[in-house]
Amino acid sequence: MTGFKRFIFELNHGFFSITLYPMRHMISKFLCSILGLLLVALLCACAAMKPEFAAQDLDRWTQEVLRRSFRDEKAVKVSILQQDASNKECSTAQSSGIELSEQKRKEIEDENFKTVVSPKDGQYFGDFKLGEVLAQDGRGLTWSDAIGQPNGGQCYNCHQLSAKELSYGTLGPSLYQYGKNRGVTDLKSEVSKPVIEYTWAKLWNSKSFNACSAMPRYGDHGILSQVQIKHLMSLLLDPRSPVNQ
Amino acid sequence: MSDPMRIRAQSSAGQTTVRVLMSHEMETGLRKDAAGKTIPAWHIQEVVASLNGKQVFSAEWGTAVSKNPYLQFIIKGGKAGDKVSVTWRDTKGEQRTDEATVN
Amino acid sequence: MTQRRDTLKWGALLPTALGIGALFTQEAQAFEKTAFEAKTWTDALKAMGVSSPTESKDLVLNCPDIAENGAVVPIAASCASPGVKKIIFLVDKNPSPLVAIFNVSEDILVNFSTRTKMSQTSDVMAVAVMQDGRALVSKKEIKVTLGGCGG
Amino acid sequence: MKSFAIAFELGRCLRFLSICAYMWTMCSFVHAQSTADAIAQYRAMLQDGNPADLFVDKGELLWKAARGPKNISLQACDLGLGPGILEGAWVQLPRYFQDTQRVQDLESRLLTCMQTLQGFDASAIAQTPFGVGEQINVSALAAFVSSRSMGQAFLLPQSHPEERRFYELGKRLFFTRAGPYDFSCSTCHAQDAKRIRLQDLPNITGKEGATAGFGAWPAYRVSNGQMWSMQQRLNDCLRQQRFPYPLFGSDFTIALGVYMGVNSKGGQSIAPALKR
Repeated sequence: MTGFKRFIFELNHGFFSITLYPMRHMISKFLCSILGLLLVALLCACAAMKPEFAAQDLDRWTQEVLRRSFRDEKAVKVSILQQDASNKECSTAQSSGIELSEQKRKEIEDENFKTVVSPKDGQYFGDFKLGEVLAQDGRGLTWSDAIGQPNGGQCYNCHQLSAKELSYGTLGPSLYQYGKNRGVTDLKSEVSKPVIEYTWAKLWNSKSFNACSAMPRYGDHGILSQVQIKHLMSLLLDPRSPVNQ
Repeated sequence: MSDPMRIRAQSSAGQTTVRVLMSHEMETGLRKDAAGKTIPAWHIQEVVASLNGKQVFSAEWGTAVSKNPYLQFIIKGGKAGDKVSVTWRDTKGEQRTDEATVN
Repeated sequence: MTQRRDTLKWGALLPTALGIGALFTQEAQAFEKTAFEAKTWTDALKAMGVSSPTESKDLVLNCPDIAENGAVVPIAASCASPGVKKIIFLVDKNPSPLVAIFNVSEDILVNFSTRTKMSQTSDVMAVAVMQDGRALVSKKEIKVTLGGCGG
Repeated sequence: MKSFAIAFELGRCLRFLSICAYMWTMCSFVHAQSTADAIAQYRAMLQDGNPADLFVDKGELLWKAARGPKNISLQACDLGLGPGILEGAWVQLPRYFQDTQRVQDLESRLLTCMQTLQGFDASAIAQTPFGVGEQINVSALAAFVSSRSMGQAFLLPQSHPEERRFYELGKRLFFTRAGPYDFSCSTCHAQDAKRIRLQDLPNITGKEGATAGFGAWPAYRVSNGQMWSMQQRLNDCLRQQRFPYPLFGSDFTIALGVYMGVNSKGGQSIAPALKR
């Protein structure tokens, strides 16, 4: 080995011997800290998976808050905050963002469909003009309503119905030409029967077809009488109704 | 005792725009209270305004001017530092004057 | 901000500082009681000695096409032609159509804004009464919509 | 040849029909658009001269006035940023207060100050109906306090566990369906671009909607000419939701306030605003 080569070797070797040890140390330290970080990350992930408050606790506290935050006023009692199974399931599904299973939805819908009562006299229709009045009327069942006064249908709050009413809501689908679009030209015809029965059931208990429907259960919850629902049936389906013009 | 008015008076290009908000019920005499009794009419009937003490504006109002009335008019002239005062009187004979500085 | 403080300060001082009673004597006698109580807009104008106003483009009525709420409907009128004595606002279908009378002086422009109540969709009118006795009118329909949940 | 002619005629007819349908859709679209424009024009014309300003002035006088059994002003009231600090206090409420050991919103905090500083009976005021007695003053004070944060970004604290717990409770309560109509807050306020009648409904589950819905109150209501605090806004929401009567400053209303306020994070406060 020439002096020069030796020098280079020494240099290299020296370099390694000087640097390798701390490097080894550094690598192990590095690995340690990576492991540490992973551990922390894992803990964090665990913490993220395990929320600060347990779901059962939050559910219990929510019920407590509901119980102590309200009082009776006129006809509106605190007891109406008791949820039935479908309201409970739908509330939880929405707040957690976890959708109801197909099976659960079906169960809720079937339960609700069982409540549908067909008209006593077999007659599904009333007066579409009175139906329009009901559709416009948003009153009923608040603590500021007079007790015993008939409730409105509040349809225009959420749906478009007759073309000339510009002030309609959009939370529900447009019902403009509801009967016409479904091919109803004669209310007495056999062909119209399935649409008529579906519409009656939907008005009676909207959750029969959509477990978490936003629409009130007008018949089942006693919001509207059979006579009132018949007027709404005419408004929706009668070919002479402003809805079908 | 009535609540103060809010008067804003801004001058630009030789004109002073005066915007006034007044605190008043402006009862129409057509409404009923919870017991079903008619609430008697009670509204601002007259409004006058002055620039540096000289009357420049007057108006007569009925029951159809909205509750907590809004009024805007434009004075010819007027400059920063001038005083605009507005006075209203209602059907009960109550009156109120407030003043603002033009800016 | 400073404006408001001024208003507050002066508001508290002024009613006592000025002899306000004198301000209104003239107007109080002139108050158009019959006109404000009239049930049609033509009767209201008649009570003020104004008849058959002619439509004019010089008189500009500025108001929205639709009022989201009839309790507060912005209305404004301005007129470029000289010789205007009064500007009168009316709402055709209100129980009492006369809303307000604005007297024009040499110190102000013919340019007024206020807000009116409307019981239903109706024509709204601004009438300009001229020094020479003529009257101009500008009309516009404002649709009043039903708002809220109706509850 | 004949069948071709029929097909041709049919094609023309269909084309004609589709043009008709297109024009019809365009027509109704233009119609809806012009209604929306007209409403926007109406709102713009009301922007200058919000009567809420009358209540801001009144609230300022009340804040500074020596009142109550102790004849003292509210100027030492701590709204979360220290005694007497108003600027920015509103955009951080509701928050946890050490002295009361409660999460409080603006109105319930004002009641605390009225009781501890001025000697008023807070529970008596809480039981007073809106628009009566000291409740009128509470809404004017709320208008004043909120005006001192106008244009500032919402930044509700979430450092105290109670603040985080109230957020979670508020979220659950927001989605709680009950009552004769099965309504929850979310029935109307959990989707974008929906309306009741002609009223736009803010989607309170997101920043933009939460800011528009939560960040505008206290507000002057055009329809009845009243100044409403958030407590009164929620009271009327719950009335129309067909819920029972919420107690003033109840945990339900405050938890909802935390949920809406935290969702508004970064949005600008426009309170006290002008509302329908």
